Amino acid sequence: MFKTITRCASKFVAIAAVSLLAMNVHAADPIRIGSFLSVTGPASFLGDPELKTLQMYVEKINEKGGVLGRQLELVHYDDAGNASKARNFASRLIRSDRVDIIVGGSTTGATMAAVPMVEQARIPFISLAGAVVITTPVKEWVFKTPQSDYMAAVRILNDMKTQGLSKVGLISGTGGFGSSGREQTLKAVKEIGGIEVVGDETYSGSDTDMTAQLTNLRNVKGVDTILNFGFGQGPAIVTRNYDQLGIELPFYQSHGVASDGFLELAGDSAEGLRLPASPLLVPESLPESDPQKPVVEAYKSEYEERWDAKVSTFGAYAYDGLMLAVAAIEKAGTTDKAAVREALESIQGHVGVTGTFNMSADDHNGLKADSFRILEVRDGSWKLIN
Amino acid sequence: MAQLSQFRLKGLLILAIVIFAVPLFITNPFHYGLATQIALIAGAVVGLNLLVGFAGQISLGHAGFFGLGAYFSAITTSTYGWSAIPALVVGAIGVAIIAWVVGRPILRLKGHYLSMATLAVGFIIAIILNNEREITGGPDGMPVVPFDVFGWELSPFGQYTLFGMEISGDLAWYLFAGVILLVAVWLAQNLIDSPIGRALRSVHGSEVAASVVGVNTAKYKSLVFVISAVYASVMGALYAHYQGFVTPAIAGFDFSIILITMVVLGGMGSTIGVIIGAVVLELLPQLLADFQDMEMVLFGLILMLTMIFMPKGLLPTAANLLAKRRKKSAGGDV
Amino acid sequence: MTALVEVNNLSKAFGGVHAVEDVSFSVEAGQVYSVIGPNGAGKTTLFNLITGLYTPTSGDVKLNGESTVRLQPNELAERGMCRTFQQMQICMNMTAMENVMLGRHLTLKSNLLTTLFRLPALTRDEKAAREKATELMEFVGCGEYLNAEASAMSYGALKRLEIARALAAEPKIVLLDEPAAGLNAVETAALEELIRKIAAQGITVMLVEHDMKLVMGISDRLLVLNYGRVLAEGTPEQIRSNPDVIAAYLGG
Amino acid sequence: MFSEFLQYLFTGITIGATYALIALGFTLIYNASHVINFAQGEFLMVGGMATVSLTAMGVPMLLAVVLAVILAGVLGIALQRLAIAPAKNADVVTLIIITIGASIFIRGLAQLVWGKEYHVMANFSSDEPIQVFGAVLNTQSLWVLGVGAILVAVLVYFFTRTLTGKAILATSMNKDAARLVGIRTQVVLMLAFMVSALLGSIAGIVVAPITFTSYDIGIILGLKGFVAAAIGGLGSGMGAVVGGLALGVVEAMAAGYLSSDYKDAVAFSMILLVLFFLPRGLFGAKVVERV
Repeated sequence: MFKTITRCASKFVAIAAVSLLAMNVHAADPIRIGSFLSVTGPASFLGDPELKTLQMYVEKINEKGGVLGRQLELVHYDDAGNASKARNFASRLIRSDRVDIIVGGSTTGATMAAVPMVEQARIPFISLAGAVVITTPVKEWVFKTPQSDYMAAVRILNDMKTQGLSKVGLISGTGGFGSSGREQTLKAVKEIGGIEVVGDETYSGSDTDMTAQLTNLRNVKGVDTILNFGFGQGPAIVTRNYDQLGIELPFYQSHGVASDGFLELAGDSAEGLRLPASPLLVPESLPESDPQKPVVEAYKSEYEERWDAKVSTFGAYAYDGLMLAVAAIEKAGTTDKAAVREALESIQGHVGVTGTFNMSADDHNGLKADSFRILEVRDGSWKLIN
Repeated sequence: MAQLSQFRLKGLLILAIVIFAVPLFITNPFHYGLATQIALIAGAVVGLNLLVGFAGQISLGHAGFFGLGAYFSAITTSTYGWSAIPALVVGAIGVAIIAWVVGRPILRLKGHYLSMATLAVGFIIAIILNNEREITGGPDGMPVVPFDVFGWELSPFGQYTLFGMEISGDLAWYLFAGVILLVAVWLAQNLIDSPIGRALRSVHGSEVAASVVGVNTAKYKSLVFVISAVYASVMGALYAHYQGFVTPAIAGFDFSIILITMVVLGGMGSTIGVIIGAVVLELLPQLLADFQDMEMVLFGLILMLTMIFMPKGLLPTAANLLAKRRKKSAGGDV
Repeated sequence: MTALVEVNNLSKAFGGVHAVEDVSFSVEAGQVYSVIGPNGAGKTTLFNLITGLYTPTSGDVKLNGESTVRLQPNELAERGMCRTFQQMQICMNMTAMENVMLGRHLTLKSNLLTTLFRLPALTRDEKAAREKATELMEFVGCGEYLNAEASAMSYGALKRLEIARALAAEPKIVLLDEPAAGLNAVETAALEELIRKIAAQGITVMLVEHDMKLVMGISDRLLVLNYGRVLAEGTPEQIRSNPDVIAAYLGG
Repeated sequence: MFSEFLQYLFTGITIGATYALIALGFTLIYNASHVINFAQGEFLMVGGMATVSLTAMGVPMLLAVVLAVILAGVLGIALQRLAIAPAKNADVVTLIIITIGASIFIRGLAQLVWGKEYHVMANFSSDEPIQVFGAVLNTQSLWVLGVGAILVAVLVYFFTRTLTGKAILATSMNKDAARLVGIRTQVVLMLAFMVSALLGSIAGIVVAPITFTSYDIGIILGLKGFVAAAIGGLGSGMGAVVGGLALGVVEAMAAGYLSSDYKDAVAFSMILLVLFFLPRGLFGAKVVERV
């Protein structure tokens, strides 16, 4: 409590000081962007680059004079991957910090826990989590930047079909990402047709050896490819076990591991695997004509320069979220929540790092499955296949 | 007798005054949300305290019962359209049966075997909630409909009239949770100040003494374990309705540890103490949120230091200090 | 008339060591029966066996003709057997009164419903228990501690409190394990008086005691243990003149 | 068929050996102080993370391992001296909460110092797995098993042949009696924490090439170690070893033959089965109650 009081007091003093200094130049109130992210905990590899991205671009935008002539102010909390905390922080952002828009929610659980609150408070919310349930069915105030896991499943299965593969051994994490991915894969298999799931295994996020599950999948009759849906270190262990067991089948992973960190963990054993990912991992392979190329290259170099760390596709979700928010506020010409929401819903042809967004009243994601590129690991780095 | 019951009412009275005074200081609906959650979790902690503080047993899986109550209510009301109260009662009965089946054989043994058994039960419950995606929504959780009484809904987003006053749903929920907490404390206090409570306290003081005057210690330990599990289940169900969303994290080991920590931090055996424990442990992350990366280090450090320097817990230590000072000043008068 | 307590060929071994070996005796209702012997003779072990805290390695104990070796202490209490301990077992987290009221446990008829909602049946019951406890505390000479915390009481008072607690259960037989240990002469005299009063109410008393003067003065019969075995058994006069006992006590 | 079984077995005993070492750490501290040390997993994490970060700074592998183990040992001593000893009159539950606080604190520090990423440690020897009757065995598994066996042998020697070891055993059986014969029980407690930290950190290092390592790896491995100790009968060294191996093998078999969704549930059900039917654990010491 003491902390809050001192914080309030120091804020008050700061505001007083600023208004004294800027007596004649009436400084407009900043635009408050709220965020709750899984900066620590099991999903920290999502929240960490997301927070870094938000901090960095809020600074950059402010250096260039802000939005609508007003500075941006980022108010952010760490939900540690815990849905209850996420709900509390969403509530705090809306009711206590009175932010104008929320860009956050690293995981589907955190996002969904905040959704009732957001819908009730009628505040625009751009989620950074993947599952299809976030925007299907459409919720008036909820948007999201990553492609859904359903699109990823479709993209993977289609690539398998073009490779002449039809019997999939599926292995997935029991966490939110893997579990939802598994469900969407099973759904996509039904809708696409001509391909089937012949084995279905899972592993928990903290497992240290997946040899048993992989042995089972390998022994399924007729299996001709294996797909792993999961994120965190689990898929890296799966990949290494896959290699140790000497399984020769074509190996697919999900966009959950589309990061250079994964390549470091999995090492040589990742050789040859394919996955759907944002073009962020292969900016140099993009043709000059690709409209995403400059955006992707700029984000990558700016992020890596600022943080001295490899860029990650998850950070890019936050980049797109922030830029969509800014675009919508500029388009609306105000921070009035209904106007910003309207503007968000009508954004067309917004080129982001993840893809080109075309929002509409029945699509609050605005991306198509083909915004995913299929990449393959060759000689320890990503190669663009199509 | 008169003295004792006066004392009993005093604790309850102070709590009631605090609960109903809080709205005078709250201007922000977010704080009502926090206060509501604290009240509900404190209710579960009061139940857990009966087990830890009075039967001297540790549960490392109480969140499992909390989560089971929450999910049973969530599923039956949201998916199958049950009314909230029958859902809550049936869930509590189910949890009671599970606790009895696990507790009865294990509490015959002397030693901390219950901690291991509850750890296992808690994990198994969390694993089931996580895996049965079709029913529970899996790791991403599921939405829960608002609490209802005979068709009348209580939602944190609603508007209600109470004694002719317009009040917000947040405040209404807070008052409801406050009353629930008072009832929880009243029932717990009745149990403590009864022959059953005496038998339980004697187990803590000297189990042999209790047994040679005819106290069936195993039976009473099982009874109080079941009661504490029912507390968790009921509070879990209400928590689910209030939050409007549940994820398996509320059944997880981390939350079990938080619950037991609230008991020990606040002061084992002191009903008001453990409520203070719940308040402190729920508010601490909110206060530490500004420290970002330092949050975990500070939280661990505060927890460690508090327990090292106040091993009896916050309230008993404070009470001791006060008593000492009073004695000193009384001595000074002579 | 059958004996109230009958012990047949009772043995208890810890590891390979026999703490009690092949002990047999019986106690008639209404007697004051003492067990004496040097330290480590197995007296307390014998009490623990009789009261169900230990399970014997072999042999049998009968209470009113019923074998009790498989019963738990609380089940023995239900059958009218209560005890005190050499190392006092007082619940220091409770008041003196509550300790004695604990002894009334078996006579109370409360269930969960009356308890949780504090129905009148419970308060009536508790009132009666409190009256009985007050009476007993005065009976054993703890009247001044009616409102005291157990932790605030003197050693001698606690010893008497433990006896009051045992009596509160309205037992047929009480087993007192070294009640005089650590007491001064005045206190011991008061204790002797108390034991006589208990016996006068028709309650059988079994005693483990070192204080020979006390034991010889109040016991109807004595059992002498040495290294876990029975050395002698009989009336105080018989024991006093038993050459084995004299050898063990004086020559040992 | 057989090769499948063998594959599950290899997986099971490798991870089981790790659980066994952690369980031994629990047992040591439990015997000496009746405290369930929830910071046990953090020793493991410190071992792995310190080795990785030291080698990344260019320290030779062997030296890095030695330094990491020493660091963990110092941490163990510090935990006992600074957190457990000052609260020695506290309730056992309070001590347990202190170890939970300590584990959160250590994890928080590790996160600040080493970051949140997972790290790779290279296999100690060849990356090429060995083929045995159609099953494959990671060479690192041999390291885990070998080091585990050596540590167990050293412990057995320590407790049966050395004065210090016997002193720890004596203290665990009866603190007061040990004090009477001149054993300084506080020193013994410190030793117990140190040895258990050494065990944990070595386990953390040898298993890191298989599991990767990160600031939070200690949570789940520590917990599984506790489960193993519970299955074996908390307080029994033999029980810890057998419990660890049994837990590892059951997990792998359950994942292979039953359901990978519920393999952890199977592992936790083992605790319940043991408690219901063998209440003192597989090898739990018989407790004689003194009145």
